[in-house]
Amino acid sequence: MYSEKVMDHFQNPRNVGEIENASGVGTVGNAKCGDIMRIYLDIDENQIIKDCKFKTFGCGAAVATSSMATELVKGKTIQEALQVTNKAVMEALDGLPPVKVHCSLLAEEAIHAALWDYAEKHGIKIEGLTKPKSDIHEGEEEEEEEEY
Amino acid sequence: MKTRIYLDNAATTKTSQEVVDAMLPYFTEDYGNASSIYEIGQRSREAITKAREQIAQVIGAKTEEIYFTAGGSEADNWALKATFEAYEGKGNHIITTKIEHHAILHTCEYLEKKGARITYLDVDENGLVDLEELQKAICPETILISIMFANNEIGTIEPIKEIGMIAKEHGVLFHTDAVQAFGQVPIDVDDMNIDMLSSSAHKINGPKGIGFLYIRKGVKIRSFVHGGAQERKRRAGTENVPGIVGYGVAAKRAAETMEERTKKERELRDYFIQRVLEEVPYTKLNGDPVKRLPNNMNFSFRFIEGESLLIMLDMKGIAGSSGSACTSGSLDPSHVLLSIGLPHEIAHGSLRLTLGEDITKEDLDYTLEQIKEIVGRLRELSPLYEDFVRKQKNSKN
Amino acid sequence: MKTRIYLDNAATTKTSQEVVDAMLPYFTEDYGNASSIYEIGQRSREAITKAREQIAQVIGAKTEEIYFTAGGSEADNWALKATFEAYEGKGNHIITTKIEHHAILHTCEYLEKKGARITYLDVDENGLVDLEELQKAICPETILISIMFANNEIGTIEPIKEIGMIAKEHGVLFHTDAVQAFGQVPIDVDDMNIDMLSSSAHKINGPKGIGFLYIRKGVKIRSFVHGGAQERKRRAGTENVPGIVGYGVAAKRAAETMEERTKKERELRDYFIQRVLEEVPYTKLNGDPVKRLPNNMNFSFRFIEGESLLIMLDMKGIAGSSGSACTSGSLDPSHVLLSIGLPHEIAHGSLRLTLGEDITKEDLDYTLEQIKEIVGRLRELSPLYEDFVRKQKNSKN
Ligand SMILES: Cc1ncc(COP(=O)(O)O)c(C=O)c1O
Ligand SMILES: Cc1ncc(COP(=O)(O)O)c(C=O)c1O
Ligand code: FES
Ligand code: FES
Repeated sequence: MYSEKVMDHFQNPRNVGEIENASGVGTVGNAKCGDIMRIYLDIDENQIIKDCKFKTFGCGAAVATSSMATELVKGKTIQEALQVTNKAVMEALDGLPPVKVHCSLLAEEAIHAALWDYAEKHGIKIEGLTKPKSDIHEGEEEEEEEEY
Repeated sequence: MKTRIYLDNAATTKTSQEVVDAMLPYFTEDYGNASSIYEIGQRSREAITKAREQIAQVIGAKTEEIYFTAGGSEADNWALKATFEAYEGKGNHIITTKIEHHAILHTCEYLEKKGARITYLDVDENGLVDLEELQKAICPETILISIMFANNEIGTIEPIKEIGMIAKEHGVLFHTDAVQAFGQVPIDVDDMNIDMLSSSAHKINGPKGIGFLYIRKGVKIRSFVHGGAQERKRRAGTENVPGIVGYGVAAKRAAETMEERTKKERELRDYFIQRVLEEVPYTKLNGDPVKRLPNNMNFSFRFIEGESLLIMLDMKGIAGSSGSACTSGSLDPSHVLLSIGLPHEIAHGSLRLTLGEDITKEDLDYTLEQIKEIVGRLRELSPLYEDFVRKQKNSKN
Repeated sequence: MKTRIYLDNAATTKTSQEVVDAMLPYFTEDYGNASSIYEIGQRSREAITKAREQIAQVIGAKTEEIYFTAGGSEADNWALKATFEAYEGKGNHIITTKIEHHAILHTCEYLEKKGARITYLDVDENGLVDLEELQKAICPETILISIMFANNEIGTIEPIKEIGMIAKEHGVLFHTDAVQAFGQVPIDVDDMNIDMLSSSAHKINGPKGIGFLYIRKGVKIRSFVHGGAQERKRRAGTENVPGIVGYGVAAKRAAETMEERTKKERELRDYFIQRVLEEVPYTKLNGDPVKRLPNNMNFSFRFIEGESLLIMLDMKGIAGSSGSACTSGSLDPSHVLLSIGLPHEIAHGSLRLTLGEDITKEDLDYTLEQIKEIVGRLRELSPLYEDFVRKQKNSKN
């Protein structure tokens, strides 16, 4: 069901944990499946993400995408981190099964939420970042609802 | 890693070698059409008759009251849809529960579109229906009560004899989905006033793709699959002779070994439940502790999510299943766990382990060690656990 | 006497050893639930995917258009009942023929009670539908044309491609019961504009109790068996993994051997037909002599009754079948033979022999000798024959 990369990141998740006094923390939940993800960012004065940690209550895909997302944003600038979309995370994991696409959205949203928290704490505005929803109801990838 | 410890026997079981051996001649030797006149077909017919007897005996039915289907789902669909059609002159009201299998629930939803009125009874925190609620729900339009014998997720055994009595007193038909109960607990359709009963072979070490619907003589029944004259003109389709033969042997075997097997299973079950509850903190047993299928164990581990737990157990060679439905095409948590009152996030962290005849105490000890370690690791990952620990710390300060 | 010459392959076939061997591991080793997440279930899932591919290929379909059922009857029931429900907004008219299998005809009768209007097309003396009649029958309320690919009794192959064209031109769905044709004649659902197609494994040396319904993508379809999320949420029930695997192997095998096998069968068939017509007086071939299934031979022997003939053949080790329906729960003679214009008493004296892959010329020679002798003996017994002979004598005088 899952690719080898997904299984690897699931079994050996990178960057698990908390950051004391983090620059930004974002927690998002997926209303669809009830899963929850939290991302901690440590951002330096040059707006570079020096460290990133996560905690996830969710399925295998949710754990793997969190792990991969933290890897992808580490060392990046804020602007670069904004480019880490769920599609980028999925690609880096060699894909996810269709019913699991929504799990990768959690990772994207959690990063955005953490960045939003950082921006609010520091009274700055990040170009291209809108206030993330804490509940994700994505419309895409929805299977056609038919009568049975 | 190859599965070493298979603890998902409520989903499906290994077909026992004895069953396979009994089936084999009907593939390549006695393969004739059981409805035909010639000698090779007659051998098929005799084999079907024998299987029907073996099965009827297990539930105290007459052989001609057993109708073979393609499995439990078809039997459930048939019982509900055909009763709704045959008794539309009497009424359109059906009573069932919130914790039925989807084969019942989705069929009920379908019938609602066709004009049926369905009462879905609540269950208590152990999964038991309330007999008074049932009594109150019955009205003159009630044509059928369909309540499962035992629940497939939490293992709770419903008070079937009492339900049968109530149904009889009110002159309402009683169907029970006994897919999980057949071969696991004693069933007597007369003593329990059961009018229809569904079962599926692959749950009792028989083959997949074969089941039956018991229909008491006298119940007006319509066909569900129309066509040829098989199954007393009630269920069309060339008979699945090997499947039927295998089912017969599996049923006979299940009945013969029931007492000893379930005694052993109950012991193992209770041993394991006790150890899990003692050794894994923040854990809850789901389902009734006593009125429970001998092979069912269902736990909620707080702060963690079921799929992750399942996959990690799988990597250790242990196959279980989860209340989390991420696996089955729907992302909603189990309707059964929600019905017994679990909050979403706790329902999500559930694990069902169901014993089979080969499972030993050592298997369970190994499984417990793995669960302890994995639950620990997943809690380290869990933001819910983090919040919980923080809150506890704060409240101590 | 043990059956030595099995000539009832249109009823059911021997499951080939290769098929059984492919099925076996899925009973006792890879028995996991295909919908589950763990590794042993995944092996089941992969096996199902492979079988789906093997089958889809035979008819030029996409894998996700193949939905497994318990057999041909369920597939037929599903196609008709679900189309009737899903398209009730468009109309209630279904066109079929008088010579369909009971799985279609009895389902149509059922639907008539639910408000469907059914046109049963006539066929000519060879069993062929008239395309002009079909055209004329189509009206704005027509939602479905269901015409069998090849007839199970007389072997006539219908002009499916032309029917598909007509259906397409009129924007009407086209279902074909290909239970007898699948694996015997080339089928291409796109080229032939087939929207739905039924098939059953046990007709092509696969196991009993498994079939499929092909449903073209885009066709609105409702479930027939409601419940779990199997078969893309369209057909509930734990997957019959061994059955599906066996079906896949049987389909692949049938496709690969089709050309050579049916060439040989056609030769044997025509050889036998010719000899019977030449050597047994007052005998008629039923069905089209050319547009005919390669393995089908159907004769009417005047003045005799089919059941007696069958039993006597059986005593000589030959298994065939009869248009006489004494065997199938009804005493009416075959509706197919009546539809092609046979009078009752001639329809009663019919014999269907259908070839399988092991049948040799020697087998047929032996069969012919037995037929000659038995038909002779039965005619000696027959008052009809006596009358006939007397009449002939008188007319000579
Ligand atoms: C033309 C035709 N349709 C449908 C069926 C029904 O198939 P099954 O008996 O596998 O349900 C058969 C065979 O019995 C058949 O020959
Ligand atoms: C209680 C219950 N009812 C019905 C079914 C459906 O049986 P099957 O999958 O054999 O159709 C199952 C198992 O899946 C079950 O556990
Ligand atoms: S995060 Fe909910 S199913 Fe994956
Ligand atoms: S005489 Fe026996 S069936 Fe007609």
